Amino acid sequence: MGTLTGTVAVTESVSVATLVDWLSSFRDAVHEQGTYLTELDSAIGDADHGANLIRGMDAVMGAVAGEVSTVGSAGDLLKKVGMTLVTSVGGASGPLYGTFFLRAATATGDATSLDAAAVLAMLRAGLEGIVARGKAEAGDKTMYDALAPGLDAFASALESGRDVLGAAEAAADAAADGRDATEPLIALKGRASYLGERSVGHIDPGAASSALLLRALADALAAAG
Amino acid sequence: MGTLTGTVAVTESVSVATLVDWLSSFRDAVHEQGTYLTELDSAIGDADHGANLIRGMDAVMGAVAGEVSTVGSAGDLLKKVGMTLVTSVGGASGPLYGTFFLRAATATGDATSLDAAAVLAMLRAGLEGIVARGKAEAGDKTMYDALAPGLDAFASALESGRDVLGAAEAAADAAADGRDATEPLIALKGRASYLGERSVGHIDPGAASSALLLRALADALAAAG
Amino acid sequence: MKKLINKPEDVLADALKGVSEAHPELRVDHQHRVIYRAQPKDHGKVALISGGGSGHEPLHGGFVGVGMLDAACCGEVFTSPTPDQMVEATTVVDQGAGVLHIVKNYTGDVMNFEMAGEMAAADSGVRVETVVTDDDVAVQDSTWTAGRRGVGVTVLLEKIVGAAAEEGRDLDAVLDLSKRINAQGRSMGMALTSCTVPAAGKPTFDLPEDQMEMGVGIHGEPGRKRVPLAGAAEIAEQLVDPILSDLDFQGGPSIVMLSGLGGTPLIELYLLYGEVAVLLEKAGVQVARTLVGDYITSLDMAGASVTVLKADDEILRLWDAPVKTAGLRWGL
Amino acid sequence: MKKLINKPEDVLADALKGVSEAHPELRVDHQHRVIYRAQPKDHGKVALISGGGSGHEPLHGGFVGVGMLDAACCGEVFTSPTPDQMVEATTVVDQGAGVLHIVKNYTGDVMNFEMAGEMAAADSGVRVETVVTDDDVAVQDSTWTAGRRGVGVTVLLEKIVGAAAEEGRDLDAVLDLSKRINAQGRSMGMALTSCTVPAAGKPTFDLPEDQMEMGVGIHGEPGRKRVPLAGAAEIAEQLVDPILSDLDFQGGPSIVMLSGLGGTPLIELYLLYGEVAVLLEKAGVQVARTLVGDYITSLDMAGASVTVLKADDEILRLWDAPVKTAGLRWGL
Ligand SMILES: Nc1ncnc2c1ncn2[C@@H]1O[C@H](COP(=O)(O)OP(=O)(O)O)[C@@H](O)[C@H]1O
Ligand SMILES: Nc1ncnc2c1ncn2[C@@H]1O[C@H](COP(=O)(O)OP(=O)(O)O)[C@@H](O)[C@H]1O
Ligand SMILES: [Mg+2]
Ligand SMILES: [Mg+2]
Ligand SMILES: [Mg+2]
Ligand SMILES: [Mg+2]
Repeated sequence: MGTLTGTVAVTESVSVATLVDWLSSFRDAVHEQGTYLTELDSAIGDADHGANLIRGMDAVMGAVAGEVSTVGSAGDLLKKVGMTLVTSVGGASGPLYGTFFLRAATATGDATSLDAAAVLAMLRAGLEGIVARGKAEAGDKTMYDALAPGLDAFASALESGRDVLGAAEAAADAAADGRDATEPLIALKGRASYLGERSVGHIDPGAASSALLLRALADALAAAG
Repeated sequence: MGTLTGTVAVTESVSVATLVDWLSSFRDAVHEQGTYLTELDSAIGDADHGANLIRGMDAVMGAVAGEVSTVGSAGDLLKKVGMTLVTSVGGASGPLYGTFFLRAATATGDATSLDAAAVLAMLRAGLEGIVARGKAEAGDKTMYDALAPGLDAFASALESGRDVLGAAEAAADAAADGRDATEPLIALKGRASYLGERSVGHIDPGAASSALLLRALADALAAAG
Repeated sequence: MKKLINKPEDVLADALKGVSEAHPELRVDHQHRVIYRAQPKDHGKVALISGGGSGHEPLHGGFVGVGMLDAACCGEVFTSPTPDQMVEATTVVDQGAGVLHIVKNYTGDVMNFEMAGEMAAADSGVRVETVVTDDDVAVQDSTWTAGRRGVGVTVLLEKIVGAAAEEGRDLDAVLDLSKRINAQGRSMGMALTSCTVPAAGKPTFDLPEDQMEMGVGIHGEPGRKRVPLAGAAEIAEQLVDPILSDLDFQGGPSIVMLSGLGGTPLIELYLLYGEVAVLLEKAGVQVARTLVGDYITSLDMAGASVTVLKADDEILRLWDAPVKTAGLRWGL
Repeated sequence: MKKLINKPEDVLADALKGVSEAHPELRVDHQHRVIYRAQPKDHGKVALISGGGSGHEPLHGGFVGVGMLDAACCGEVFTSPTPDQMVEATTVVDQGAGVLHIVKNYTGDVMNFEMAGEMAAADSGVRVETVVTDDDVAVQDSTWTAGRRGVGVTVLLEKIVGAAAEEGRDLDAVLDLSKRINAQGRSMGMALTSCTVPAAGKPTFDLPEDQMEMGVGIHGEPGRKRVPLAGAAEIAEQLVDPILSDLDFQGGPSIVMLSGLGGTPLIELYLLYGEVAVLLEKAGVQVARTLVGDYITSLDMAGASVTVLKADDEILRLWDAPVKTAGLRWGL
């Protein structure tokens, strides 16, 4: 799924229902890639990243199921997602992804549809939350190293005139590159940091799941057409 | 090493030094076959028969080393062997082989050389000790099933006019047959009995070591010429 | 073989060094390989000694102390100790009231303790009585065989009878009680993996990923049968059913022990105990006391055993009496 | 994967059922997955809660009881519990004197407890202080990284600080003491095998027969380096040397713990402890108290860790104070 530069379909705005599709698509992705995520975590962590996200996203979809109609705003939805992740995942990824969505919720507030700039603002607030919680910097070999280039690509794509779908696809691609670029790094944060030099040569599991998160956004936007 | 019927060398009497050679030859045999004995014991027991006999026979040879001159009688020697086995082996084989030699000692008393009949009496007393201690009967799948046919063959050989070496060789052969014949049996005594039907299809480790004991006697007698 | 050992032949001697370093309240006779209380019990009280092959820790050395054993004789791994060890221990612990030998029913253990009893009586005149435990329902009992193995009930017996001895009961009373405890207890064990005997250097048996051994003892021997690997609920049934069909535990309190075999972590033992408790409750067994943990083990074998002991108020009182050992400790 | 479990996703819930069945002296809140003392401590005393991923048993649930913790929050296997669990536990155990959170230094644990602290303060006004243990010398400390892991010293801290809280010291004093204990303790661990996380279904890493991992934590992660398999004497050196070169233990008593990682039997732990004791003695460390056994584990991993805590008369007194938990028990 490369970028679709030059596509004619222009996504104008993102509804709450599309955000739900995003979450649902991310849930499917962590189910599909769960074993892979856990394998990555086996190499440099504690072999639970897949199980953690499956448990979390199942809880999230359970919590938002049938509530799309009653969830008025994007902020309400994302807050529920954040709280559910915080209270169901645990480990490092629970508070980090949880804070991502809690901050994203604050950014979107009571909007019920988001334009491209609002989507970028939402993602940025989320990433800031992760940084506030986990203090990761670029090159620490964490989810930050997929998300940060992803969001930069999102912003550049918008600046160069692409629509929100195009931006999300650029973001997903850049996050995938960022994920791959974690392979040669020495981990400085999280559990993998205990391995020191031995963390070199392995992709960071959180970077891999974050790349899935941005790919899921692009998929949901594409489906929303 | 088949039977040597018709050989000209006739062994007349067995000295205490030859008994020491017997023990030494048995020690060598359990070292050589220790892994095999333990493997047999792994299948239907607790994987220690080889280690038990190596520990015991090393202790025995340590105890009798250099004492051949000072050990006056066969009884003194065999008593020392029995006590050493009893106090160094443990498990089932310790008291059984220990009692074998203690009773053998009583049978030989203060003799310093044994004729063929005395050797048979010594072995029989030993076997009776094993039975008194362990209550095994024929077909229980124990060392009895190698020793008993071995001693019967020893007696028959003497009756049919063979010398002590010939008798010992017949005994060793019969014990080896007895050992092999334990394979199809269901164990009724010792640790293997806990396996019930599952003990079928395996040679009893104690029968295997007993066959070595009688073979070692034949070897020592052959060397003594 | 991957073990925290030096040379296989030194395992016992080396482990005893660690025991004496870790437990100033114990005295280890390294020559005879006997573990004693550093502070012997009072004169006039019956003393208890037990012993057996090593590799079942904390049994028996971990149960030496006030309210339980006076001495434990340590054999080589899975090999009964030798009579001279028991004779020495018997002589040392006797406080003039006689000594109870607690023996697990294995041919080797029984014969070595038997010889020790004969020798102790002849040498020192100490009065020795012996109880042989044989609580393993996996093995069919018969006068033609070696009989049932002694397993988990040995732990409970050492605790309860130890309390009775500490109270000052005489040797006859202590012997009677110990026979009663043995008669009222039943055990059943299972293994997920083999163990590895150090001197053998490799697993005693191979067990495929999808199979388990039901009815194992504590010497790494294969069990009565090899069956398909099952979940904890199903395993609990396979352990509890043969126990309950062998003895009626209705109409009084019971003491239940779920012991790991050495290689199974505590979280799994608690999980299995949850399933065992459900089954016992369903069957109307009234569980008054519970032990979950590694109490009678088989080196690094993964698996567990269940022991149920039919108790009464008297037995519960002795169970609750103070005990201060490395492996069991309360009330002191 | 061979384990005594039902479904991998139910391991924690099922194990907690077993804990509540086995321990009437504990109260398990199955919804929040918190283990409490059935009988709360007196009003006016500081309460202690700890928690972390499961798979380290007896840590932490096995240390709930008089003289140690008031509650343990149980996360999924190797996954820190969630803040709502800690908030609930904090509210329940507070006796008006505030609550100490004992947290092992892992990014996940620290963040979840941090969120819990924020929430508890906002919601209920309970005063919460936090000590983060980070005693693992295998990991180089640095302001740029997650820092050292919290391992064995956590057990000793929960015991000693639990005694101080039981004595009625206030939250500031309890917090001070806990920081001092952490600062004075060092640990180092090694593994002979990987463990298997139930949800992963296979060993976290492969380790050849002739290799071992030095400097592992308690989450089945590979260690700092893979080195050739060695004998116990050599392993003891590789564990003790980095501890002694990181902190000076001269000139006072020390408390030493040798903990198994879950799959190593007690006989090997004692054997290794014998070697450790020799090295400590040679180095002039005065070992005043010793613990050998499974106290902080990593599921079914084979291996062990050594913890040395620099003590003093006061700390020894608190160490010896009564404790009554499933995992540690004396003086009561
Ligand atoms: N301080 C941090 N900042 C950002 N991300 C982090 C940090 N620490 C860990 N992570 C991410 O969390 C991932 C691990 O998540 P997970 O396995 O679910 O939790 P745990 O490490 O507690 O087992 C890592 O791969 C990394 O991307
Ligand atoms: N009651 C008995 N009578 C005779 N021999 C026996 C008896 N019980 C066991 N044995 C023998 O002992 C052997 C096992 O010895 P060993 O492995 O050294 O002792 P253990 O069974 O205590 O581990 C068995 O193979 C069997 O031949
Ligand atoms: Mg992880
Ligand atoms: Mg054997
Ligand atoms: Mg044996
Ligand atoms: Mg984790």
